[in-house]
Amino acid sequence: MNAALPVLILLSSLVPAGVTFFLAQDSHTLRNTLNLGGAVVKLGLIIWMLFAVAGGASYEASLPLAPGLVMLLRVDALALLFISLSATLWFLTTIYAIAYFGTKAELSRFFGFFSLCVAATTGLALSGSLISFFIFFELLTLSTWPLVAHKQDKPSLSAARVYLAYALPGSAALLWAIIWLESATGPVLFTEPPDLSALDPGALRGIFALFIIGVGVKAALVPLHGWLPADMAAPAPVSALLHAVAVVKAGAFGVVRVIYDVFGASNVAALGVGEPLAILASVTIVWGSVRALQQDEIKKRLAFSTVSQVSYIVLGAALASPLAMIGGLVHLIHQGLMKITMFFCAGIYDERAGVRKITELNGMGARMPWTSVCFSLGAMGMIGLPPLAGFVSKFYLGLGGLEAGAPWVLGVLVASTLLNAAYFLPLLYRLWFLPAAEDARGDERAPALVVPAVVTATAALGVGLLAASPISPLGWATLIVAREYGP
Amino acid sequence: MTALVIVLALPLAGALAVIALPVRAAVPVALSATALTALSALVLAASVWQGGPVTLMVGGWQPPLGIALQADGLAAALIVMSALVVGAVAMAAWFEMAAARAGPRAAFGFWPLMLLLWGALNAVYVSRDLFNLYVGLELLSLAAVALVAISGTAQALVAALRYMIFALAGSLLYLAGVVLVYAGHGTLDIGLLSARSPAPGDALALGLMTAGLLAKTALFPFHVWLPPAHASAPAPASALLSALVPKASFLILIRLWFEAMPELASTAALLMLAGLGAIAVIWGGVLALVQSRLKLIVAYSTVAQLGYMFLVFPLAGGDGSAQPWAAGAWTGAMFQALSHGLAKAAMFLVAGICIAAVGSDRLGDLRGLARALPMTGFAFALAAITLMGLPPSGGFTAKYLLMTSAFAAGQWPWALVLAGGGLLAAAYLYRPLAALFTRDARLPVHPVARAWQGVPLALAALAVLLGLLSAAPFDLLQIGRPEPAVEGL
Amino acid sequence: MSLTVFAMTGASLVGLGIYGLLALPQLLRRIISFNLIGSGLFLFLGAAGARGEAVDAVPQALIITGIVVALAASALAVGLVVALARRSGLVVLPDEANPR
Amino acid sequence: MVTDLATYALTGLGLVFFWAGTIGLIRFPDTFSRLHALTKADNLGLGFIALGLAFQADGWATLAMLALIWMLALLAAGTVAQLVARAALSPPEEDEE
Amino acid sequence: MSLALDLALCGLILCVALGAVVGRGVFRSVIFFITYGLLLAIGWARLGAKDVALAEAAIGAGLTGVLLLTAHGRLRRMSVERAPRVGPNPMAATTGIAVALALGWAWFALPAPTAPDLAAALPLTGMGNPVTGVLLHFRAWDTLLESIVLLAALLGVWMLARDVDWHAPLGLRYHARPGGVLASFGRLLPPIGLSFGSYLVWAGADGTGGAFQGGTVLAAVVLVAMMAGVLPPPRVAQGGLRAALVVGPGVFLLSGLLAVALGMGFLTLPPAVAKPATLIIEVALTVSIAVTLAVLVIGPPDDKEPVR
Repeated sequence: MNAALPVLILLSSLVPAGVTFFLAQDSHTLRNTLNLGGAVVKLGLIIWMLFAVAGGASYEASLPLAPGLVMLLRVDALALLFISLSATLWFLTTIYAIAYFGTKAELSRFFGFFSLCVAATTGLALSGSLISFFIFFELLTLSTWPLVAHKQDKPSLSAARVYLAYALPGSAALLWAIIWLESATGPVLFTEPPDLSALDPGALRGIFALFIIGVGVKAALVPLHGWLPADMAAPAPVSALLHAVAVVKAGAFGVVRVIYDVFGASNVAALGVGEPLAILASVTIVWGSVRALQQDEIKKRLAFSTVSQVSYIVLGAALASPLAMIGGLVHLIHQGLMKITMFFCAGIYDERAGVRKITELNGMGARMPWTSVCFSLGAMGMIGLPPLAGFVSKFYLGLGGLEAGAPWVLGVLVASTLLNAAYFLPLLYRLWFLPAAEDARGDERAPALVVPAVVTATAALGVGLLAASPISPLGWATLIVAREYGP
Repeated sequence: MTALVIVLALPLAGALAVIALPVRAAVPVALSATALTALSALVLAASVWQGGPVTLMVGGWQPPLGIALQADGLAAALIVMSALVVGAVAMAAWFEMAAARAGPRAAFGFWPLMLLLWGALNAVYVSRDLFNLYVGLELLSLAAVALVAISGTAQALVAALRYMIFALAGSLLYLAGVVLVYAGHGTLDIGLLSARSPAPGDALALGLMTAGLLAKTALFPFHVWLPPAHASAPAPASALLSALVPKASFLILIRLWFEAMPELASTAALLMLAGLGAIAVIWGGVLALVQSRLKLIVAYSTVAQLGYMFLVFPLAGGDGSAQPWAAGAWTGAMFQALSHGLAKAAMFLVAGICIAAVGSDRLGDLRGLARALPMTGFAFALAAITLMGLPPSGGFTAKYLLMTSAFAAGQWPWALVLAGGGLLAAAYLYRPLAALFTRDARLPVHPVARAWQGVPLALAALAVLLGLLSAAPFDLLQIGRPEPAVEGL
Repeated sequence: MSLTVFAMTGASLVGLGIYGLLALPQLLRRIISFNLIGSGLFLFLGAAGARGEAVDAVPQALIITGIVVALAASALAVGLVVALARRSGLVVLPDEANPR
Repeated sequence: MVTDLATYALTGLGLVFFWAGTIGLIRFPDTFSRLHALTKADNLGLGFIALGLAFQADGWATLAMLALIWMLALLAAGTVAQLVARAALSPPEEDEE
Repeated sequence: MSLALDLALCGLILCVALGAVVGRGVFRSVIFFITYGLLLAIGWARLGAKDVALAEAAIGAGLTGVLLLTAHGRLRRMSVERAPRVGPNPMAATTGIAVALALGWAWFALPAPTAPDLAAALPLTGMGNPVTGVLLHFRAWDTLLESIVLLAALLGVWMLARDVDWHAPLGLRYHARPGGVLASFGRLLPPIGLSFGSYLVWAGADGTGGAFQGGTVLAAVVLVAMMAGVLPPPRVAQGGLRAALVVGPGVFLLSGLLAVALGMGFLTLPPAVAKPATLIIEVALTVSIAVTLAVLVIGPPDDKEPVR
């Protein structure tokens, strides 16, 4: 039982965070090497752990704070799935951010909070008990606030305030639910779901609702999604990291944990709370897509698309069937890859061509071919065209829906696919088929920006094409569902 | 044992030396006395950690005649916290209360008053004799009023006067209780009182003493004197006043209600105390929302944060003390006392630095200060996290323990107060945070020494560390508790 | 019996002092009321101490300590009142200057 | 027995003087005449009472103490009377409140 | 017979106290307060607590009275706005009556007196007077803290000075006519007062008296000397003054620490050396108390006439 590895993984982003805070503004090389080094070390550790876990080893590290308050880091397949996603994407986003910012001001503070945020995400993924999940969940909120408010101007500060205004009440609800549950069942560990016999079904439903509100804020479920579009005022790497990897996925991951490790799929079905959650997720999917249609800014449209896409995962988790679960989990990875690609491209358009509005995208394909190809791949993946990643997850979600006896899920999927097409195809049409305006400029002479986008685009493509192989996210997700939460 | 004597005697001796010695020797003597006492505080905590409560019969006389002093886990934890806060305040005062900046009078008066306040605090933490607590409280109040009056402005004098009136009224009510206890039982020692059969006048005595101590702890109806007093005192002084002084009278309340006369704790009285605490949390928070000066926001936040500690009474007091969750609630309240002390002192020192940098602590003038003073901004953020009770800070551990006990005891409204209070704290602390972090700085910023900025940062980091490494303080607090913690919740 | 008389006097002095403290805005009078409450309490304690056959010495020591502490507090309070009067020309707390 | 009689007589006489002094204090029109009444009558009254008590004294120490008390009272009364008179010469302020 | 005397005395005390609270002028209520203090001293004598009677007369009536008188004098000269006339306040009256009744009820509900017996422990302290025994031996920690409370109050009063006056002599300028009555009184009284005060301190060990009562008498003498212009008012910067302030608590504290160094408990005085050690402590305390009380009553450093 090697306790060092999870702590090492956590430290690999905590240490760079701690050191970077105190670096002077102009020591760029030291800061960049520190952060990139941390990312590489984390990736290496995770890959090494992948092989070890495949070989049957298990890792656990615990730090007792007070009786009943134990910080537990435990590696299970679900945790591995999420930290591998966050590690790879963090590595790429760091490269992208270094290029994106160049020598702008306040970078030490940015990269400090940047790695702190990823440390929180890793801790959240690795946490083995409900209370350590909550502690990292809170740390994530605190470390993302300065990132959103990085530019320190009026819009980004108000965006940060809106973010806190949603996040803090959410975390209060989450804490309330945790304590309400733990006061009856004692400390909840994810190793074995607690016996919920001590609480009556009404209380349990209340607790479940509070849990969903708590994590739902970050998973951007409909009534609680207001902060996501507002956060577009943040710089591109932040919105990329926030919406593809850290915050939003943490929320979805939380929903999965709550449903499968705290309550257990059978209890969720027994309590009959799975159905309303699925409906809520579906409403979010449709509502997100409709709102995305009405946006004229690229990043706003992507934000609303994220709101709807994350609810696929929630939908997958809510439908108490293994296939839906696989669809949800695999979408966690796919959506991460596709969405980060599109945010990278949006950032490149903004940085290199000064383009923010969709109307200004005319003829961009000719001038910035690489970015536009990646953007199109991402968009088509989102729509769910067959060979790409999006299709795989939607396919499994549909099967899961049928298996769970909820045929209306198919309707939702079809509707959302059409809506996705409706709000992404015009962009592609403008990119490739409309002539560019005369004064349009734009070049791709920043390889450090374009390469990460290309890498994530090819990964999104590869994940879709090679879905059948065991090491692909799909294979992995089926392994998780089979081993952890068997039908 | 000698560590306890040094902790009690050295601050007083230091104060006397500082008064007697020529002015230029004052600061070095004061700083060395502070360092030595802080060291012996740690040694005391270590000896309490290993050998259990340290008792000392002053002059060798047994309690009914003599005065017994006892440093149990709670007293040791509070002594260490006070040592850390006073140490930090001393370092900050080395910059802020220097004669060049604060004038010869304030520079002469601050150091002895700080040391006297510290001596009185340590005396009150460990004393087991009710009248000795009265004299300790009086010394504490006089030193505190003098520290408020040091800044010399008109509203400081008014604040000091109002503080004086409340403190005197509180002391006299407490004295009335002590008189009744002595008349009834012939002894003033807490240990002996708990052993004796209750006399009819005890309820009245406890009521009078509690009323007096509530006035000195500035709980809700009696809180009017605290914000102006803590806002108009110089920043290091208000750090001492807010972080430490109310804790002493709160500790006496705990000694009375949990050790001296536990059987008198009727549920109605306990609920009333916690009810006042709950109102204080809401009232302090709402008023802090509407203030426009940083020091007033932080002062009203003290009124609110003190309210949390009173939630311990219904959860762990009276017949509830035998319940399994009583230990969690009791320790949670003490964690709140410790983490609030550290965080509040850090916040007031940050306010002091802001005033030194831009000359005023109005929120409008503080805009964009974090760009010029990044460490100060970060210190304020860390302290704010502790006061909001967000993990991983000590405030969170306190809130967690109290909420879990509230749920286990089935009294969930107190958990509602804790959760709502946390959000309210987030609301009123967000305004200064946002002001510090905006970009458009209006006023020219005078340079502030980095070492000075480091002091609040260290304190705030300690408050957060208290949350991360909360296992050790948790066990220290259990030593010498009337009913040692039942393992687990 | 005479001890009861002194005790009752002490109690009524405390009551009188509390009336003075709450009702009188003039600060010097408030300080006088504080001293009245203090000495009333000590009279009560003294009478209680004298109930036994030998006069109990401990209350006397407490009372002497109390008197000295009361003097110290009164001195600081008086100093504050004079300083406030010199600074702002008020002999009452500002918010009580015009009784509502 | 005769000592008790002497004590009663002398203290009674002392009381009469005190009574006279008080009447003077109340009845006399201005400050100066009142000062006369107070210093003269009361000090004499105190002297007689001290004398009366001297008979009860059980040793030289108490006698010396009584004499010291009376002498100090005289000294204080004389000085204070002078000061009050001098203060009364300057224009009287209105009696506030 | 003595009951009638007690009743009369208590009635007088209550009337004078009532006068002090509801009397028309502030000067009038201060004078009533002083007479109240003296009557209370007689009351203490009636209760058999001679030490307390002395303390009440010296500190309660004497010094507090002087404090209030000087303060009232300065307020009158400062042309301060008059305090608003306030009618009877029913809420305050009910609170006062309630507390008084509660204490009264508590008196009758008191169980049998259980005073701790000093007889066994007193001889160990070498003190004849039990009160001094309690003050300086059994509750030595209280007395030490109390002497430091005086010092804290003094520091507080000094902090009320204006920055510009900080280096000026303490208190107002008293200008007694050189050959006048007050000047001669100021020269005549000190020798008597000094001897009486030191006698009080010396007698405290076995009879009535003690450091606090003696110290207060000496303080009064110092005050009279300063008011008579015989003794120039000191300045904060004078080392002698500050040393005198600190010597009392300092010696007391050091003796306590010395006892720890010698292996005994904190503030322990071994019976063999108890009497002389107590005397040394008492003398040091008296010096400090006398200087502290005198300087406390004089007030903070003050240069010019109060200008507003």
